[in-house]
Amino acid sequence: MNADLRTRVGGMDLPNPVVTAAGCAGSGRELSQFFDIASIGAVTTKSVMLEPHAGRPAPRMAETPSGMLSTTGMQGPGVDVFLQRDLPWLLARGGRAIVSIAGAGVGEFGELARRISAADGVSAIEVNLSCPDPAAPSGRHFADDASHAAAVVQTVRSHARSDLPVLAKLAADVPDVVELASACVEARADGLSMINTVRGMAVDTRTLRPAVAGGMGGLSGPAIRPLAVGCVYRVHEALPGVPIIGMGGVRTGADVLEFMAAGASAVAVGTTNFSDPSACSRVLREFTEALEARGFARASDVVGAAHRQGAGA
Amino acid sequence: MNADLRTRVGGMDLPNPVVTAAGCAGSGRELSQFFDIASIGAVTTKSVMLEPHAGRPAPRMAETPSGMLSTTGMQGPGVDVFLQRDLPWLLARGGRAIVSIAGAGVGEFGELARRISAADGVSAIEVNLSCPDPAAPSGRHFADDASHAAAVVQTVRSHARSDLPVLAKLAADVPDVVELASACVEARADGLSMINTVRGMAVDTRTLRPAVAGGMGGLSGPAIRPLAVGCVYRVHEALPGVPIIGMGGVRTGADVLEFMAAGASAVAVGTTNFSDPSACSRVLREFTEALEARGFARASDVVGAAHRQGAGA
Amino acid sequence: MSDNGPVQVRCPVLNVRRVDAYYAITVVAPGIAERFRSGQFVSVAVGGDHSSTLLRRPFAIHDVKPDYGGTVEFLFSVRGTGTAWLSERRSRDLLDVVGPLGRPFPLPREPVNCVLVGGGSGSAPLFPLAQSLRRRGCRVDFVLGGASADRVFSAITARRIAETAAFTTDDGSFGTRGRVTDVLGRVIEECRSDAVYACGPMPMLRAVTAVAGSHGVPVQVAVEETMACGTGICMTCVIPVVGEDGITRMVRSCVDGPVFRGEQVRFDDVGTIPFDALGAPGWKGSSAARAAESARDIA
Amino acid sequence: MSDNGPVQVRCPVLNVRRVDAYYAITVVAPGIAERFRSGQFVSVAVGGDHSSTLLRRPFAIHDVKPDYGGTVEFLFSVRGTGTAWLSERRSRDLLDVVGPLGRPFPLPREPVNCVLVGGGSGSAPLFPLAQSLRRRGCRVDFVLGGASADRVFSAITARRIAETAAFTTDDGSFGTRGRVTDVLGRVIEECRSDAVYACGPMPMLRAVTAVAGSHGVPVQVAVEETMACGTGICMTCVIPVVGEDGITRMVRSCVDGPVFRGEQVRFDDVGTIPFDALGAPGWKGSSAARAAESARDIA
Ligand SMILES: Cc1cc2nc3c(=O)[nH]c(=O)nc-3n(C[C@H](O)[C@H](O)[C@H](O)COP(=O)(O)OP(=O)(O)OC[C@H]3O[C@@H](n4cnc5c(N)ncnc54)[C@H](O)[C@@H]3O)c2cc1C
Ligand SMILES: Cc1cc2nc3c(=O)[nH]c(=O)nc-3n(C[C@H](O)[C@H](O)[C@H](O)COP(=O)(O)OP(=O)(O)OC[C@H]3O[C@@H](n4cnc5c(N)ncnc54)[C@H](O)[C@@H]3O)c2cc1C
Ligand SMILES: Cc1cc2nc3c(=O)[nH]c(=O)nc-3n(C[C@H](O)[C@H](O)[C@H](O)COP(=O)(O)O)c2cc1C
Ligand SMILES: Cc1cc2nc3c(=O)[nH]c(=O)nc-3n(C[C@H](O)[C@H](O)[C@H](O)COP(=O)(O)O)c2cc1C
Ligand code: FES
Ligand code: FES
Repeated sequence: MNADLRTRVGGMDLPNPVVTAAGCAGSGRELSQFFDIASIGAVTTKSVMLEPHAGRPAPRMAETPSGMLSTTGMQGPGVDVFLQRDLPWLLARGGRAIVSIAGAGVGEFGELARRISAADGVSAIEVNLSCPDPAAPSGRHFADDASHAAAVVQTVRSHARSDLPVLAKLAADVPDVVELASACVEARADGLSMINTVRGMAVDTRTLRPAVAGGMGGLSGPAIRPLAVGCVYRVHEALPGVPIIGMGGVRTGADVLEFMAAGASAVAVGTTNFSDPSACSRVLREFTEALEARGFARASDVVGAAHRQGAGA
Repeated sequence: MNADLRTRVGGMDLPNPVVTAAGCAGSGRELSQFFDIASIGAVTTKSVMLEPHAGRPAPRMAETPSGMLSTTGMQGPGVDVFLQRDLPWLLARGGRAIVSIAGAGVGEFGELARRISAADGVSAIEVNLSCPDPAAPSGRHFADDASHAAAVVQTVRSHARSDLPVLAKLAADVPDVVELASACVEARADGLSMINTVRGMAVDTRTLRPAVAGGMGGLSGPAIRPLAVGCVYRVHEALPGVPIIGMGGVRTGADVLEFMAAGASAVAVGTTNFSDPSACSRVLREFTEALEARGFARASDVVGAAHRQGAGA
Repeated sequence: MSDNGPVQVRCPVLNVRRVDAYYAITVVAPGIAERFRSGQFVSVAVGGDHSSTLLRRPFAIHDVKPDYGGTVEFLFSVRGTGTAWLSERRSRDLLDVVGPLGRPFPLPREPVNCVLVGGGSGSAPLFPLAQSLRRRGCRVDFVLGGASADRVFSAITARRIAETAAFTTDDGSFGTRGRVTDVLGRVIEECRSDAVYACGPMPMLRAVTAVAGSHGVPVQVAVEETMACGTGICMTCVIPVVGEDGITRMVRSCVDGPVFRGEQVRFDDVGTIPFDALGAPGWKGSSAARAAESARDIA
Repeated sequence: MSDNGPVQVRCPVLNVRRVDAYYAITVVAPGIAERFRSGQFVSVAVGGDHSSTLLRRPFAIHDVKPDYGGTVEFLFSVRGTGTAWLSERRSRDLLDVVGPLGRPFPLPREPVNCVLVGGGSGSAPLFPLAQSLRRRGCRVDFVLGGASADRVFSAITARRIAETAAFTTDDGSFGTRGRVTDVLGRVIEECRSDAVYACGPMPMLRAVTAVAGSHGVPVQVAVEETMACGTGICMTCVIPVVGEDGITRMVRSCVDGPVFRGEQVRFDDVGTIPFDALGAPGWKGSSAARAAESARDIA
């Protein structure tokens, strides 16, 4: 039996639910050395800013149990280079592009949405709400305040081409992820991506100094999967009609199944791309096998399965 | 060289910084089959409630990458049995007891503090703020609202014997852990314990049902260590004078060093007691060796080391 | 620290044998062997020091021998990550093992007739039990079941040490097609059994308890609940059990069990908190009951 | 997918040798061997499928041979969890290896005199480089250093394949007591070196670059930054490097390196974002510079 793998996220049709997570696959070029980038659902590109950004000082990463801490600080060449170099490369290979954007302020988000909308062939815009919020105390992100996050989403929505789906990328370490999700949906997000990295820290026990420069970093990898699945589950329960791209520690096809059962319509592979450059194609294969072994005719039949048969929350 | 291992937490003097985490060592009786319970800094007892509680339905646990999800729901025999059976056992063996309390409401916390204060030989009270808050929407804990948490701490402080240190046990998945910590200190907590388990979920990919009954569980183990170290670091930075018991995924002596460098004065072993029943004594030995290998004369010299030499946050 | 409690040891693997669909590992662990009584189990750390798999795996002790100061054997089938890892161990590898854990099977004082009922890997603890019973002059009969022939543990040994041995498989590939309870009533009758001992999955234990009950024979069951610690500190392995005093408590299957009197396990309520369990939501024990409770707990 | 890019292979270990304080592992990996050019590295998954240790470990390729279709050897000393695990591998175990990764050493067109400077494990990539250079008729001299005698990698091979080989150790247990840069100037003079190649820790590369500079000799350095991916997607391995156009960029040492021209690496600013780096806080490139940037990036 050949399962139908197609999925739909906020008006975006994907051939299958396996996508890459923003910042964990560049724009697909490097990973395309290991598998056909057009074969997966989509590539979510690294969050692009208006201007070039040099990012944070090194050391930028530390390994932690079943995870890693990182702090790259949105290093990138800026939207011009992205639109001239990276996006055309990806589209020319037949890849689908979810373009992640990161603004230094609400206004920049609008400008980015406008610029991305002017380009052809983009599948969706993903709004990275884990960016420093200039209107909040230092260290806070837009996502930390549902109303600030909603303002960003609203701005993006109003500047983006009306047929371009806008996804809001949520974080788990916020006061209330369901409230954040609801605020973004009210601001007319077409879908939600969750979760971003979780703020954490490690101390290098050789030097007794913080292991990544600046102290705090973002935790990713399988360690955070239960947090991510919990967020997807709770948000899907509260907003069952809103499509979700689930992510956080996906390593195998079974993990894709787990996220979809919790309520995701598509699932992103992030940190695992670092440790296993052909992960996306492997995960897609494993997922397909797992789906068929369980007798599902359609991937979409799994979405939200963990909520059925009367599960409480 | 023999390092001086003594440490002081909110007026409580401990022979060394290795303690057990609440709910992860019973009252010391079971673990005492594997090591001398008086040899470690203290035993934090399982959170005791006023009445007997049967806890949550099974399945109560699931393994996750470098962690576990659990949901025991404060099962226990109630404070009477605790005071008549468990506490005397521990004290008779020369153990130091940090008694964790969990109230069904603010009033119960006060009553528990009064009852514990009437017992002899207790070293400190730890206030478990990750209990369902009856004054908040379902699923929320006292810790989710700094003012509710502070009210609990204040009540405990005013009902507890004045010479008995009161520690507030904080969670990481709250709107702002520094704000929560400050509120508890203002409510006259003598010290802070952090972190409790982090809310998360897993789906059993065989059944596609939530892996623990009720869906959400508490994530513990090495997976959450970066979250815990981050909380300790940030709270110590904001409130350098407030003693902290750090915990979350401690597995080795090096992990104790990590927490102390981040700002903890003592460090608790939780989930690792499940996988390694002699962990506390091993961790204490490894920590002592690591301390001496680095030439520290006193354990207390490590406290906050990661903040010195100009580390940012 | 204590002389009859469990110990934690890093012990060398003596050998790993493959038998049908399961594996038998023997480790050198004198401290565990000398303390062992049948029905007890070990818990084994899996995956090595840097494994993402934190929790120990519990296995019933299948055999202890005096060789090398004392060896302990357990049987298992590969189920997930932990058992897959264990199946790859080789002689001389070290395993971190804690044991013996749990309450053993109570043994009859008189030389009575006992039928031992095992499902799948649940057969494992019945073999040392059979030997203890026979040493006391008891008659031992076996009823072992499994999904298929290769899932019936130690059938040959069962035939050797028991008076009779009946086998069932779900697919009929060995013995009678069906479940252990399809033949248990007959065995109890034919062997004039005075007691039943059973180990296996919860639904089997429930059915065995029902059959034993209908024949008026007492039954001891050993449960296989998921366990995070195995030592009694995590409270994740609880099941509802009725005490001598008629009060239902959520008890730890690792230290208060794994062996229980079948009639006392509230099989229908496993996976729930029965409304009348001590401390259940809304539960209000009489002050007398509560006084009894604390007296009992202290005793 | 691509013919000269890296490949990911599960390859059998041919052998693991112990040499002084380090290990040499040879794997059968034709796809990597055939693509390899000196200076490139492999990244190796450690700890097995259920390890809590997610990230690959990068190792310079020390040797490739045509045996078994193509073998690849790398050397390492045990440093932490990953290398400890690797040191326990045995023949026939499978390793998940990605490679060859990174920009190779550029080779001179003319048969010039080259001095190859290695510190500790940084010596490893210099051996295949030496062979390539000699095939082009270059003279090769070695300067190898380490903390102690057993930390100087492959001293004997160095003696065999080079015109001269000088050694330094911090503790004086082998060769000259001191650092490679204490002898490098003399070697450059005596051997009339035209080019320096260096690999090792950042402070050493900085000192080597300074010595080479003071002798007016160009230097290629291979850096060993911590790397999460090794393939260019994570942006955790960046160092500040000055481009041909005079603009400093934070470049990825895994794909834009690990080999750089020494003079272009801003050693003093490693671990920082220099204020004049492209995109640094407050940085405002002229619109001309930015136009150049996008043109360059597209090219
Ligand atoms: C007291 C006791 C005695 C047991 N004796 C035996 C025995 O003699 N032979 C044997 O083959 N098996 C026995 N089991 C079951 C055995 O523990 C599981 O097969 C084993 O834990 C599976 O581990 P895994 O990593 O391969 O499976 P996974 O599914 O990867 O394990 C995930 C988690 O679930 C738990 N788990 C999975 N299956 C079971 C199960 N059936 N029972 C309890 N926990 C489970 C694991 O311990 C682990 O925590 C016993 C269980 C208990 C509680
Ligand atoms: C391009 C390149 C080539 C290298 N070639 C060699 C070689 O040929 N031989 C050799 O012995 N070593 C080499 N190294 C260093 C080698 O990668 C580390 O020794 C190894 O990663 C340590 O892993 P561990 O798990 O034992 O240490 P841990 O300290 O447990 O590792 C923790 C983390 O830090 C990273 N890390 C630790 N030390 C280093 C280091 N010195 N450089 C980079 N990352 C590090 C690890 O990769 C891992 O992500 C090279 C490094 C790079 C970047
Ligand atoms: C090195 C690194 C860089 C990242 N960059 C971005 C980014 O630019 N934009 C974004 O929205 N998320 C970014 N993320 C977060 C991931 O997209 C993803 O949400 C998170 O890592 C959880 O998934 P994982 O555990 O599979 O990695 C980054 C994560 C890592 C580890
Ligand atoms: C099974 C279990 C039960 C727990 N019970 C309590 C409790 O009763 N009171 C409490 O304050 N914390 C409780 N905790 C939280 C631990 O004390 C600790 O804060 C947390 O598990 C993080 O530490 P760890 O990763 O070392 O386990 C419990 C944790 C677990 C896993
Ligand atoms: S398994 Fe922990 S109490 Fe039973
Ligand atoms: S290591 Fe990931 S970009 Fe270089």
